[in-house]
Amino acid sequence: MIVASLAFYLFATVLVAAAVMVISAKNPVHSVLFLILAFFNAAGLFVLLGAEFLAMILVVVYVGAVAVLFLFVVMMLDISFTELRQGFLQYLPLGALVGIILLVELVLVYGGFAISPDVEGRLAAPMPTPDTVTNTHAIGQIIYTHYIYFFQAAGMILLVAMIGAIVLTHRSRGGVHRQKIADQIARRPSDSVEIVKVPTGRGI
Amino acid sequence: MTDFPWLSVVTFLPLVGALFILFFSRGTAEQVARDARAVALWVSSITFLVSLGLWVNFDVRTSDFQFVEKFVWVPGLDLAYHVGIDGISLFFVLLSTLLTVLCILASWESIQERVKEYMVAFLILETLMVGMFAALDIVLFYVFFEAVLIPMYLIIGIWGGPRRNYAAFKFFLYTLAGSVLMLLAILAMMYQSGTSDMTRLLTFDFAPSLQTWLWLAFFASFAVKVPMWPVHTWLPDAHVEAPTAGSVILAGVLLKFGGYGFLRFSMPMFPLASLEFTPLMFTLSIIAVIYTSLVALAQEDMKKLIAYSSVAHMAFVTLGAFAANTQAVEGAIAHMLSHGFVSAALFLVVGVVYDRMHSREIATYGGLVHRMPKYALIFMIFMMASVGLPGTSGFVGEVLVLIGLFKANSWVGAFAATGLILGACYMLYLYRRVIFGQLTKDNLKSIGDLNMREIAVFAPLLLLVFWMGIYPETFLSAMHVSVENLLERYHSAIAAHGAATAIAAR
Amino acid sequence: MLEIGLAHYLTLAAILFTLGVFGIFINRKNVIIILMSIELLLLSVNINLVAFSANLGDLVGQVFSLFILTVAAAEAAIGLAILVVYFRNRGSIYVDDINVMKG
Amino acid sequence: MYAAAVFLPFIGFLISGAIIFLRIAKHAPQGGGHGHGHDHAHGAHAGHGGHDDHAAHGDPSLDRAAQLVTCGCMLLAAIAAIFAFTNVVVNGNTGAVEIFTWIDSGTLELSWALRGDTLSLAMVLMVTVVSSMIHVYSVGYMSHDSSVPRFMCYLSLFTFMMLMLVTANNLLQLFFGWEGVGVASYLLIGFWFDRPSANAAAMKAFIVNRVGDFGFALGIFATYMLFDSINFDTIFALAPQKADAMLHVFGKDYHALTVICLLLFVGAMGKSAQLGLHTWLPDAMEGPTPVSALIHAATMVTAGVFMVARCSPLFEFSDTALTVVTIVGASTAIFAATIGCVQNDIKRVIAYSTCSQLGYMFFALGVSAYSAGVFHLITHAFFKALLFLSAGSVIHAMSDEQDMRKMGGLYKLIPVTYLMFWIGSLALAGVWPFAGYYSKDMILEVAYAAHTGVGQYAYWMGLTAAFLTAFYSWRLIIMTFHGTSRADEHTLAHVHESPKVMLIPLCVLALGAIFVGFSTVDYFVGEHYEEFWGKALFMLPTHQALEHAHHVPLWVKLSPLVVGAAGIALAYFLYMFRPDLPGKIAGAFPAVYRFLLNKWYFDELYDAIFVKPAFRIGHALWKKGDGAVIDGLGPDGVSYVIREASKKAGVLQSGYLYHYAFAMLLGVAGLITWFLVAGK
Amino acid sequence: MPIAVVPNFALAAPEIFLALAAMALLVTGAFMNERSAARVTSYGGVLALLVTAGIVLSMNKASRMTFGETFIFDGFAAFMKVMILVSAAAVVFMAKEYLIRHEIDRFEFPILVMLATLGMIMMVSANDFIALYLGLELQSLALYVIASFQRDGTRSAEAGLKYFVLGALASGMLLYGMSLVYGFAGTTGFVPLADLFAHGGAPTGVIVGIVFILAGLAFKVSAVPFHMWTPDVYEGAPTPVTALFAVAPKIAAMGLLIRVMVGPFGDLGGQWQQIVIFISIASMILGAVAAINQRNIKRLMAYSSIGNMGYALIGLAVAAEAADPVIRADGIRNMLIFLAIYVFMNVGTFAVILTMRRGGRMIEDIDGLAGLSKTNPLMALCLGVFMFSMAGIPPFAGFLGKLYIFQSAVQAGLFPLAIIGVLASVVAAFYYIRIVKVMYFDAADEAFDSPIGMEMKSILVISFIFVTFFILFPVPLIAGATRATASLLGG
Repeated sequence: MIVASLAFYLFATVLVAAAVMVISAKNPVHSVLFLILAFFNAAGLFVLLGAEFLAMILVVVYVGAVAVLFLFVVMMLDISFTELRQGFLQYLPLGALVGIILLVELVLVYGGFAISPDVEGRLAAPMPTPDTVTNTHAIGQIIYTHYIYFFQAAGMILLVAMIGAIVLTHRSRGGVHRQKIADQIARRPSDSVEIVKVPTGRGI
Repeated sequence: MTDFPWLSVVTFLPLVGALFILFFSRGTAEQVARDARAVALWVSSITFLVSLGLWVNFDVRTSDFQFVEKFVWVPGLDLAYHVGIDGISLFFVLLSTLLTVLCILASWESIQERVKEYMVAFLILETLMVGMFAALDIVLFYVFFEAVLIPMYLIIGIWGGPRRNYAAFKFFLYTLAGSVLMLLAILAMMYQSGTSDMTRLLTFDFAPSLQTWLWLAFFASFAVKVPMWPVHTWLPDAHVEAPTAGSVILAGVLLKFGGYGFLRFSMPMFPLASLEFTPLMFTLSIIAVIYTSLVALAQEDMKKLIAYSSVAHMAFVTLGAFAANTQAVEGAIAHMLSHGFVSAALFLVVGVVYDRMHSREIATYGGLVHRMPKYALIFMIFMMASVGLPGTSGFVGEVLVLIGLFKANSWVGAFAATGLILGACYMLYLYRRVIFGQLTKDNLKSIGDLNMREIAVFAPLLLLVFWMGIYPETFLSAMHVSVENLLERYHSAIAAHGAATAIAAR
Repeated sequence: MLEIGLAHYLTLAAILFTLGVFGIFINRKNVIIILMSIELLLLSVNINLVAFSANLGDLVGQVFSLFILTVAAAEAAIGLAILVVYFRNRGSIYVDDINVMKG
Repeated sequence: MYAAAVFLPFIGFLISGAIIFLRIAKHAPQGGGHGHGHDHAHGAHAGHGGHDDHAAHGDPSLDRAAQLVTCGCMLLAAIAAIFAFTNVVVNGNTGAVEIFTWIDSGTLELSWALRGDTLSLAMVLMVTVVSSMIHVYSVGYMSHDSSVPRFMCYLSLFTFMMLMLVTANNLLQLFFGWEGVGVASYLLIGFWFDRPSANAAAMKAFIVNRVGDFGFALGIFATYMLFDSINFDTIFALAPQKADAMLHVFGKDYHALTVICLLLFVGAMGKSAQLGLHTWLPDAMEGPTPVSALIHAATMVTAGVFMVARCSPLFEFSDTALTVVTIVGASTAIFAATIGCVQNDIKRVIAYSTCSQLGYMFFALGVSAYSAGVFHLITHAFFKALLFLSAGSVIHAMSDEQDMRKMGGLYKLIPVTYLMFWIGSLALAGVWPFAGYYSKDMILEVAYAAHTGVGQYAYWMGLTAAFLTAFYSWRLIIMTFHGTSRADEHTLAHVHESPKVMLIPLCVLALGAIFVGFSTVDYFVGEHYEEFWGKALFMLPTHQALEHAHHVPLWVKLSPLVVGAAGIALAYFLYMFRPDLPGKIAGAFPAVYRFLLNKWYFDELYDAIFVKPAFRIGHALWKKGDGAVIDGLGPDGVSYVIREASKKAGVLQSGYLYHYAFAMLLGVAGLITWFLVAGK
Repeated sequence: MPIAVVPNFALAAPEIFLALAAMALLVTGAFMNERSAARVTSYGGVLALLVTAGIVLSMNKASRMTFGETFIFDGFAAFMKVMILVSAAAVVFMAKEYLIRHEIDRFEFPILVMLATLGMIMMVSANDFIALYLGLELQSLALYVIASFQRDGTRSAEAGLKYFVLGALASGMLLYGMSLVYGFAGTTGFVPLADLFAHGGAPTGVIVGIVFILAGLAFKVSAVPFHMWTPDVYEGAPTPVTALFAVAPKIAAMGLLIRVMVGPFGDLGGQWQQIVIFISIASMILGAVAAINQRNIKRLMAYSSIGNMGYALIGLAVAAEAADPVIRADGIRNMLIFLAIYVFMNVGTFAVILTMRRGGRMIEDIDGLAGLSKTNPLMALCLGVFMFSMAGIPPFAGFLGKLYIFQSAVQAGLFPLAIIGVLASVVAAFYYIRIVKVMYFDAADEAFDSPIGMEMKSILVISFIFVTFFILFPVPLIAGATRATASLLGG
């Protein structure tokens, strides 16, 4: 128990610290790296909560893909970091005040936390005991059956993301020769060959 | 002929004419303009003639609504196309149809740009005006009441003077602001009574506390329309900038919406609140009479002067309506009619010289009688009618209002009667500066007198001014029963409430 | 204190959420950091959901969280794409520069 | 017959009106410059009025037609009036004519109708006769004017309105005529619309009259409030019942009839130019002289007297009202007479004289001697019209000169006019046996015989005024006709006696001024009083001034004659024999002289307290009230505020992402806070 | 837990069809040559959207659920879906010409619109928070992309960026709220939530969650204070995209808002009514006031839509008042009527804005309309009618919309809301009629490019006819809205 508590505090502390660094680091590359750190710690928390699958996904998908994507873009955009202006503290007091009020309110809400009665009866997917079914298995079992609709919808979202990314960033660069198969096949003699009758004695 | 849909024909004939002009005029700009004028004149004249049929077939012995037509329109809200007229609204319908003809005639030459649109706007305006006076469904009423803003806004804005934008916006927003509150009141009334049928609303007893609010909301709308002090300032601006015919309609008919509204809605539907607010109405109207008369005295612009005089004159209407006795109420209606003739005519009078000189500044003129004796005569007659000279229509309304008002409250009557003096001051002063004196200004030396068309515009108004001044019974007799009915309703509701509170007190 | 309950997680999530929001409006430097702040926001929600899920013994929270991760990935992709487009046009990603349109 | 007398002038008006437009049509303006008949000379002829020889611009045949029609109608009307008068007064028929309903609203039922009692018919007779004479006179007087038909037309209109006034059967119809004559007077005073002074005078006349009408109208309303009717028959019949009634007006209960009578009397004051509301009358002399004769001497200005007499059944029940009438009348009589003594304009002298004479009539009414007042009204109509027309003849002769200081020595040049002036002045001064003697004497006697305080006041004031009247009358005659001429030669060369068409009416009126008095005195105020008046006038049995007047001490009877003679003598002394004295006297009392010359500064006073402030307030209300306050707080202010708010909103919409995000955060935080703090 | 029975896919037929059609067109577009691909996907997209609408109309409108109660199809969903689909189709139809002129006529555009629309119709059928979230994100992501579709334009990119960042923040708030509700109630399904709150009480956590959810959804309907993105994005996005923003997502988000607020949280109305009233008032006022200074017509329309959403929210505020079920139902019904009319007016207006081209360049300045009444009277007439209608002047449709909304407010006794609403409408009328002024009163500028495309003309005519003559035949729409409401509330 102690171990779990200590682990929680460790992860939580690092998570918060990393999050603070994400938003305050001067160099965006550092920010991304702190973000990755934050994700790792969050994954640790997930494990503590028994959500191994999500923890794994977080590391694999987030750290492996998303965060790296961030890093990639940061590098690609080639920003001279020294020029970045500092306006950070200007609005801090007011912002901090509002943020802290919000935080306090949220925490207050948790103080009054009480799970509503008869929650058992309403649960859509009660957690199976880990002894019989693993977390991953359990999720897998419902996600393709019960939640097929969500699953498909998520697919559509990814499709949109794909189309979107292509539409926005894909450019056919000029000066690069490529095969255009459809054009090549559709080509007809009349498109490219011009038959010119040259009257004798006049030249072209 | 009772099956003949008189009212709908009168209401929608102009609209048909407007559509006809809109879709069937082809050719060069000149041809289109000529056709538009002709069609508009024909349509409005026929409409006027048909509307005379209303009068001919009108039964003066009953206070019921006549020529009633009713078709359910929106079942959910219980809205209906429900029209009909009684002795109070009859003449306003006729006034609208008559003035439209005159307006079209008066614009024959002065409007040279976008003639087609102009005529369409006027014909649509006529439909809306007639519809407003004929509506017996409160939402239908509101639709017509409010829709009038559109053509009028365009008329002021397109064909108006140099500050037309300001004036058009002021007119539009001011009146809109007033009437949206009325819309809320209408909705509240419908919710309370469960109907939008005015014939039923007229006899529905709203709770006294609610009446106060409803009355105030309706007041917001009608007071702006009338217009009452201190919400009158849109009127001078709108009048000054509007083209002649626009001012004519504005003064001749649109201002009557307010007076008509007080009589049709505020008094019979909220009698208790009306009684409660009578001192307010009196105070504001009295201020209007004196205040605007003094302001009129200081004017340098002819139209503005007449516009201010309209405010003062319409204050008599509100005074009369809320004096709540036979003479005052009949006087208020008669005064509205008379004001419809006279102020319309006065704006036409200004329009005549404006067409020639393109100035409304009083200082531009002087000594016009030398070149324009006919004009001077006509101006004189309408000026005297405006001043309320006995024998003209202005007198009948004014004296009836005052006589009733004096009976209701002698102080108010006395203050209102100062309008007799002040009105004479500013009108005579205007007349003197424009018409009399030597003709010294060079550009006036070739100004021409009225032509036949202009005389034709004034002739019916002249006739009416004297007719109504000398034999007003023609008009009064038709409204007697309806007015009595209105007052009966008003006083009995107040008496019933008095009795109820007396019992409660016991 | 040592007993780690739901409230601990929720508080942590609230702190993260606040930091995420903070990151969005306190940041004057760089749009990418804003995008990262959004990731923090979503992370806080995930922590919330997983904590609730564990607490309630209900898998729905985790499933929800899973979909949020999916969407977040898609969102990041599109966000970065838009950012690239923006950078190509303006040659800058200073937050202060993003105000051609205002009023 | 009766209706013919009333409506013939109207027909004349209509026809001559049509002629005006025929003329305009014939001389339709072509280009600039002199177009039609209304053109007047500029420059040298400016202010030349009726005599500029622009006849060329008129159309002689149409002018002639207009003159013939209007005069013909008037003469016929006068004849008809004589028959009607005989029919009613002598034969005792009821002359009432009902025409048609006018206004019918609730209990207010009015008809157009002609009232047929002695008072009406006497007035009709007087009006038609005097008016027809003046019509004829005008043919000559206005012969050189460029708008003859218009003048004739206005005259006829006026006559018709006056007839409507005197024949009214209800208060509102009376008011119709009342205002109608006001308009006609306005038109006629401003007849020479080229002259700014004429236009100003016309306006002033109308507006001052309107002030009176304001009171009159309130009086009518109060009457209706009390009696539920304003028909004369009804209210007169009910008046005794309501003698002690109280009326709740102006927040209090007042004695009903007092209120009504005082209000009505305000109207009479306006129309009859009584003290306070008299200022328009002298200015009205801007009109052509026949107008002054007809309107501002013989008829219209006496409408107030007529009205009070007409309403005698009401006034009788209000001692307060009668007292007020007496005081106002007496004060006006003396006040106007003082001013008359120093004026230099020939017409203004007569105008103030008129004002003064009207004062006499009123205080006669005030002591309940209605018949005496009306009697003086009738006689005065003749001799004052005569005086005015004679003055017109003088002016005509002097090429439109009105200032007596530029006249003198005319009696040889225009002897007939001189004679007429004498007759008129003798009548005015109340010298036996001229008409004025009978009526004025009677008035002073009834005032004395009233045996009341105000009666004594009226008597003494009247007596003093009689002295002054005689004085200024002969001052006028002497300054105009005697001594050496002070006119320039050019003018003097043109002096000529008026044509016959002007002299004949003068003679007719002179006959009236001589004979009307003693031939009718018995009927009006004498032994045939009862049978003559019938029920037209009403006196309470307790009001015995008229009866007592026949029994006053001899000195009272003689005193008017004595003071008249004294006045004449003084005038001769000062102006004939010691023409240097008046200037010296004036120099000795400069303040008094200026005070009188400036007409007690009434005009200046009104200008300062009414006219100028009205314009100033109007301007202030317009610019400051409407412009700054109402528009400023209202539409313009609101739109300004909204536009400013719009700008602020635009500033908030800064374009910065972090501001937007912050707004969202604020929104959420705010909503949650609201919920947590207040929402529960 | 039991293995779920095979779900009833038929209820999701419109979604499935649209998704398939989108993918089919995507494939088609990818393999065709660029020029014709754009045309094919454009017309194909319009067709697919309209067919989807047809499918919706043909379905049984009884209220039924599927996918484990996470998806609901009822009359309300059908009503909203038809509005969304038709307006999206209209926008795609109109967009073609614009896209060609701006050389962004890429075949992906119609597909992205279709996918966004798919997200929208999923939103209005959502019966579970996860379904709601996924639908919303599908819509949002597609919209982020098309907002920056003109990728060579600074403005478009900026619009996309702003929309994206703020949208993501809003999603975060929404999610946070959902997580709270889930945690405190133990479920994400609307049906069990409704059961849970049937007695009216709820833990504070749920209420705070509702506030967050409201904030997130308020962002989507651009209600104050979550509106800040709207003007900038409207201005920056390509005009057809702006047109889309003004209609379809607004309808969807409103539908979602109604679904969520009167569904699971319906019985907590007393708790959140204040919030809705607040954002409604704030939106009406800001929409009216802030627009006055605008010179850019797209920005103006942005503020106009903010204001209009404020009016629509009145209906929701009324629906929160659960005292009288009839009034409650009327509130929602009147809101639907209002929205339908709003759609027509906006589509028509944007059709005009899309034709504002001079010398090949788009005109966005309001003054560019100067003298339109002379250069193109019919278009001026149409725009004039739309403006008067938006200002709520009878006899145009917009008047009836406002009439119905205010009727509800008055019936529910929400007088402050009603009074502020009508006064704000007066202020708003100022800028609407200012456009009329520019067209009719001002001196004529150069004429716009002509001819106008057939697409624009037909859309313009249809909206014009609707807006003008709606007052004569309001019954079909009212009846439809009544049925939709009944099906929503009847269960």
